[in-house]
Amino acid sequence: ASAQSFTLILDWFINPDHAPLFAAKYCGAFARAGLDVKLIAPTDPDVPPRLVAAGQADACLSYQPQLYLLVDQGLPLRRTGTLIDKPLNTLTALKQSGITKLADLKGRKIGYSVAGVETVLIGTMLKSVGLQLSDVTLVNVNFNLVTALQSREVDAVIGTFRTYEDIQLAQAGLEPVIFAPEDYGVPQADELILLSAESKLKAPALAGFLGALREGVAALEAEPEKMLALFLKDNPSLNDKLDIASWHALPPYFARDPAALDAARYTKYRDFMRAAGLIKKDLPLSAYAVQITA
Amino acid sequence: MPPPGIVIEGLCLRYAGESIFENLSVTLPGGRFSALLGPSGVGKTSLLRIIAGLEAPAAGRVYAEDNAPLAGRVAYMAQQDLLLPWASALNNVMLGATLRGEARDPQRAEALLHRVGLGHRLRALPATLSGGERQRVALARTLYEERPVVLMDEPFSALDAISRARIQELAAELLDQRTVLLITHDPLEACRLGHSLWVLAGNPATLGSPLTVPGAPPRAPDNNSVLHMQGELLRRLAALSPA
Amino acid sequence: MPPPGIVIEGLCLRYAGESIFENLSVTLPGGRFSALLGPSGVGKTSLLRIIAGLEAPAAGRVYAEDNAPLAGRVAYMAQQDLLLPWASALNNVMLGATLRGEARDPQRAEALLHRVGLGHRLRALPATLSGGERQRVALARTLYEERPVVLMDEPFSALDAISRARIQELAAELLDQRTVLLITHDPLEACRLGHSLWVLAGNPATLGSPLTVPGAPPRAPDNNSVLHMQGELLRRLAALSPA
Amino acid sequence: MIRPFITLAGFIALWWAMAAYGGVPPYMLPSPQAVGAALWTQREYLATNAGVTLAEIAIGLTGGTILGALAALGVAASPVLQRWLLPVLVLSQAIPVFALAPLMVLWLGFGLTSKVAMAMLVIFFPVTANFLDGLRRTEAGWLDLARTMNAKPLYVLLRLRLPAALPALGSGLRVAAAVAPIGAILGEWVGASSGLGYVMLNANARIQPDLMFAALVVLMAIAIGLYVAVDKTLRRLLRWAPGS
Amino acid sequence: MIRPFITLAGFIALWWAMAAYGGVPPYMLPSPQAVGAALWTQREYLATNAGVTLAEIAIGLTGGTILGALAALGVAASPVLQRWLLPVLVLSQAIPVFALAPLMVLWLGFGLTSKVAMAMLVIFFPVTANFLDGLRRTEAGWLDLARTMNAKPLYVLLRLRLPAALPALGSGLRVAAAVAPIGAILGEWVGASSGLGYVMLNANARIQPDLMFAALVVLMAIAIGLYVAVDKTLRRLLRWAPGS
Ligand SMILES: Nc1ncnc2c1ncn2[C@@H]1O[C@H](COP(=O)(O)OP(=O)(O)OP(=O)(O)O)[C@@H](O)[C@H]1O
Ligand SMILES: Nc1ncnc2c1ncn2[C@@H]1O[C@H](COP(=O)(O)OP(=O)(O)OP(=O)(O)O)[C@@H](O)[C@H]1O
Ligand SMILES: [Mg+2]
Ligand SMILES: [Mg+2]
Repeated sequence: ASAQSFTLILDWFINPDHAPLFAAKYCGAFARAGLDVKLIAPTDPDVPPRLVAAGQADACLSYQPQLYLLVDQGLPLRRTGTLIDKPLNTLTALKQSGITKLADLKGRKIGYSVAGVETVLIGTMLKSVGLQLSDVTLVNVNFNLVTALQSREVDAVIGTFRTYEDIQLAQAGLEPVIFAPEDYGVPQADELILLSAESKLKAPALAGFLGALREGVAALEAEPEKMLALFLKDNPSLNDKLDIASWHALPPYFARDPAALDAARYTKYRDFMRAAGLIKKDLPLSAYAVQITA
Repeated sequence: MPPPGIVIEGLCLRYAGESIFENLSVTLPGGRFSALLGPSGVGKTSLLRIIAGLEAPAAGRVYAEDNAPLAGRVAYMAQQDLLLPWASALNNVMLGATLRGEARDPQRAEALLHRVGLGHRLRALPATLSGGERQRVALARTLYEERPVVLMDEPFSALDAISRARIQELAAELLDQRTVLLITHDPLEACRLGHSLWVLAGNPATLGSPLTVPGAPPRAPDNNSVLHMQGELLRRLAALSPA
Repeated sequence: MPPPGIVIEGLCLRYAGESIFENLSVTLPGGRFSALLGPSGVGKTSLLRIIAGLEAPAAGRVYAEDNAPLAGRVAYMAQQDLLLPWASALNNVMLGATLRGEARDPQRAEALLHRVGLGHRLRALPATLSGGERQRVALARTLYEERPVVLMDEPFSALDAISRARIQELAAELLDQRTVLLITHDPLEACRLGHSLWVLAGNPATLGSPLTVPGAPPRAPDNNSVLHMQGELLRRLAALSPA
Repeated sequence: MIRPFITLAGFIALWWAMAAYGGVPPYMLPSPQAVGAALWTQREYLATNAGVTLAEIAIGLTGGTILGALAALGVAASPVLQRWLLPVLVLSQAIPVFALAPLMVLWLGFGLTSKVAMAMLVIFFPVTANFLDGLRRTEAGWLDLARTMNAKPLYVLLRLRLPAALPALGSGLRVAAAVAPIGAILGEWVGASSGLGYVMLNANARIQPDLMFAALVVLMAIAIGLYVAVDKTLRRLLRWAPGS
Repeated sequence: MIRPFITLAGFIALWWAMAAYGGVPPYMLPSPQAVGAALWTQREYLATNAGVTLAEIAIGLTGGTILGALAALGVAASPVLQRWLLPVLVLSQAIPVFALAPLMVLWLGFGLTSKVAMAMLVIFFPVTANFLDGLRRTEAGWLDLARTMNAKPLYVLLRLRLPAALPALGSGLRVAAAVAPIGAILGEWVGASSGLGYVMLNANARIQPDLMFAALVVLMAIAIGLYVAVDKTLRRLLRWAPGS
């Protein structure tokens, strides 16, 4: 029988975060599962979930905080898998601007890319060191976090990844000062998760996909250099110092078992979102996250 | 249906409060040449445009003696040539057929251009024609329409004396038996072509009683009655225009 | 510097390979009226434009008898009125001053418009003027320039006989002692205004020897020499134009 | 006077039908009711941000028009300038906003200036291109006349070619008026903390489609209002030109 | 023939000076050398993606022009259409791409269609607006003449008003040609895996300024080429109009 097509919309451009997906392809796991997987990169991370909800794709990558907003608004979506099960997001400043601890941000400018939850994250983090949101100036710098920081237009940015921008800043000879949200009162969250439409939860393709993805993670762990070589061959524009460094920094963050659901973590984060007023409903776990079993 | 006479009844025209003519009434005889003369700015073009249905009078009306609507039976040659700059002389002549979506008759158009002395410039764009040549293309365009009623606003003003005489004869031949109203500043032209001559003058303008010229147009320029009428016409014009 | 004569030497003009005139040579006398007649399409306008420096001849040259450059000493009135649609009659008359960045003289412009019979339409936009009125504004604009050399292309063609006579007198008065070249289709006009009359005819066109009219313009229309010359001119024109 | 309301009603009906029966889920196209509710409950928030965007549009449109008109005049005045400036003007239209945004912020900061600059960049080109076309299309007879009058090029440009090109400038202004709102939104792209574009980005990220469309409705109202105002003004000013 | 190269050299010199001495850090404005190197090493990658964008531009420009011309003709032909279509056309210009992109993908999928649709949306409006202005500005005398000739409105539109409006359509086309590249880039916004816009967004997101500027250089070359081609063609076709 010919392979069944499975369309996955990524969260963003192809980057080393997606390594397990490529590894699953290279080790033949997708083919073994009878899947012809198509990866589509969007330019706007907010669009993929809507397209999945509307049935335009089988699954997409998104972020855990986003999941609550989506489901709260009534989008028929569920978290079905996890690609990266640790937070990558950081609040980053430069040592050059004289910031060594979070409290130093008082009276400073913080840049962010609009994603919906930044103000709450920053507010929570500031509160843990006795500051308030009104003690800082927030500037939307859109997709130019690093540039804004480098050019000193802002003193800190939120939304940088410890496996990417923070490495980049170091490579540029700067000294990033990194504050992880989970160290400052924000609950642990999965960074990169897999969403599917409610109506497609029972599709065998999805279970097959998750199984193959698990093989991909294992293959990546077994032969990181071989996978990297294949990845760079497929994506020659990623063949640079930064992406290779990122590739090597990422493995500890990938979920070993993509299907596994940490119910307590999801419930705790829901409470956080609810308390912050970001969602209006007391969503039960089953309304937004499921564990798919093959 | 023979070319109808045109009845003008109680026509008033005002621009920005100023009265051009008031209560103008006259009947242009069907199948004949009427020539209209009068000082510059008196309202000749305006009258022609009202008859052509291009301008609405403040009061009064214009209709055909046979009571059928005038629209569609009138060919109009304006004071400007109004040639389309992108179209050849030939295509400009056939404009009416083009705009009605009818089959065009290039043979007839060519023949007309030949008759007005432009047989060698059929494909010329208007920008490459002289003033008089442009006017002759516009005339050919008007004649191509073959309408029973023909309104012409100074149609020969850009022509030299010799071409003018020749084209007058052409017009008299091709427009024979039509109802023609011809605005002209040339008394000789009026006398050569017109069955009846009207002088529009005054403020507001009024039409005097018509002069009638005996004989069939085109009359020879040295024809006795033409010379006599020309003198009479000049006297009238001189008397009517303000000192 | 008195108005210079204009020397035309070996002028050739060709459009798209067709020759309009070849090796045309003539001297227009300084301080005098020259009238140029000829059949439509013969090349009168082209000649005027070459003299005005608006067109480059294929060969030959045009220069002032005093050897100073002609540019800047010529006023040119084209066959079209070329009024600016957004400017009032008054502003159109003063266009030259405006475009040279000079101080404008509304009094003089107003006086000129009065003289051409448009004193009551000073602020009118061109679109609201009749054909003859527009031509008179263009004439006023030409006269406003006060140049020693004046080139006019059928300047009175849209005027009725009476206004025309009056404006001819005005032109004769205001352009006295200037070097004037006037294209006209009206033999009477040529004879009333011209010191020398030229006929351009033929293919390629040539200039015959000039007719000289005695007496100072404007001559009375019934002046004996005017009538005589008019007859002679008509004969020449008729003889020169193709059958 | 009643026609716009009929159009509006028809438009809303169509929208409603599409939302209700067109198979378009509410998170992509919320119902008119939901958007209406958002318009009402968030009216102050929307009004404040609309004010910011309006200011950007106003300054951007004014600045863009002035700049565009000056550029066209400059290019028309001098063949040298034309050779150097025109390619740069054309190029400026091909630069995507995300390529320019960082430079804008570097040079102009995150304040109003960078937004207005981006808006102007979008607005000025239609103005320049149309006006320039108009300036080049001056009736040849007029230019001949000007030549015999010994006219100075500067005055020919300002008193003859410029007024003759006003209808063409008008066309450019109409296009500019229509793209001005998107110009301001693009301006907010470089990083803003207020304005309708910011509201939309934010609502989009927070999955609040009703708020996003409410902001869109406000933006469109601004767009239509602007277009109508510009159109009316131009018709009034250019009454001498045919068809106005 | 040599002038464009002087312009180009001047441009590069200016860029180089700005990058070297202008205090603009390389992560915002890489040096010409770096961009040149990227152009060379990534030439295949750039060429492939430029091909995709070129196809989008070509289809978008053709489609946008046809659509814009038809819209203008429709609006000009029928006052009823004008009342209904014109506001919609104006509104279409005020919709930011991120509001429209999801709907486009929903309706047209991820393929070429949705990209071309977005590109057309950007391109068609200048065409429509300018052409419409031209169609409305027909010499009154010609329309009078047509009336006395008993002309059919359709033929008046097609054989009189349309040719008379071609210079105005030309202005619109020039603007369209200049915005077409950005139209294609916006089209790629709806989700692409190839095209210069994708390359740029990608390089931008991954902070590879030299690659981003290399793609930008290619895009600009396309833009200038397109503009010059359109301009030359229009001048040839509209020789009867003054100033062409
Ligand atoms: N650009 C051009 N290309 C080709 N032929 C042209 C061009 N301009 C003028 N001609 C031709 O040159 C000839 C002379 O034109 P010109 O305008 O000088 O005539 P004219 O004597 O002024 O005629 P009229 O009395 O009708 O105004 C005409 O036959 C005209 O068709
Ligand atoms: N739109 C308008 N607004 C105001 N006045 C106008 C308008 N159109 C024409 N007029 C005036 O009406 C009068 C009559 O104009 P019309 O064109 O009918 O004159 P005419 O007799 O044809 O003159 P000519 O022999 O000079 O062509 C003129 O005085 C003119 O200025
Ligand atoms: Mg008249
Ligand atoms: Mg002539």
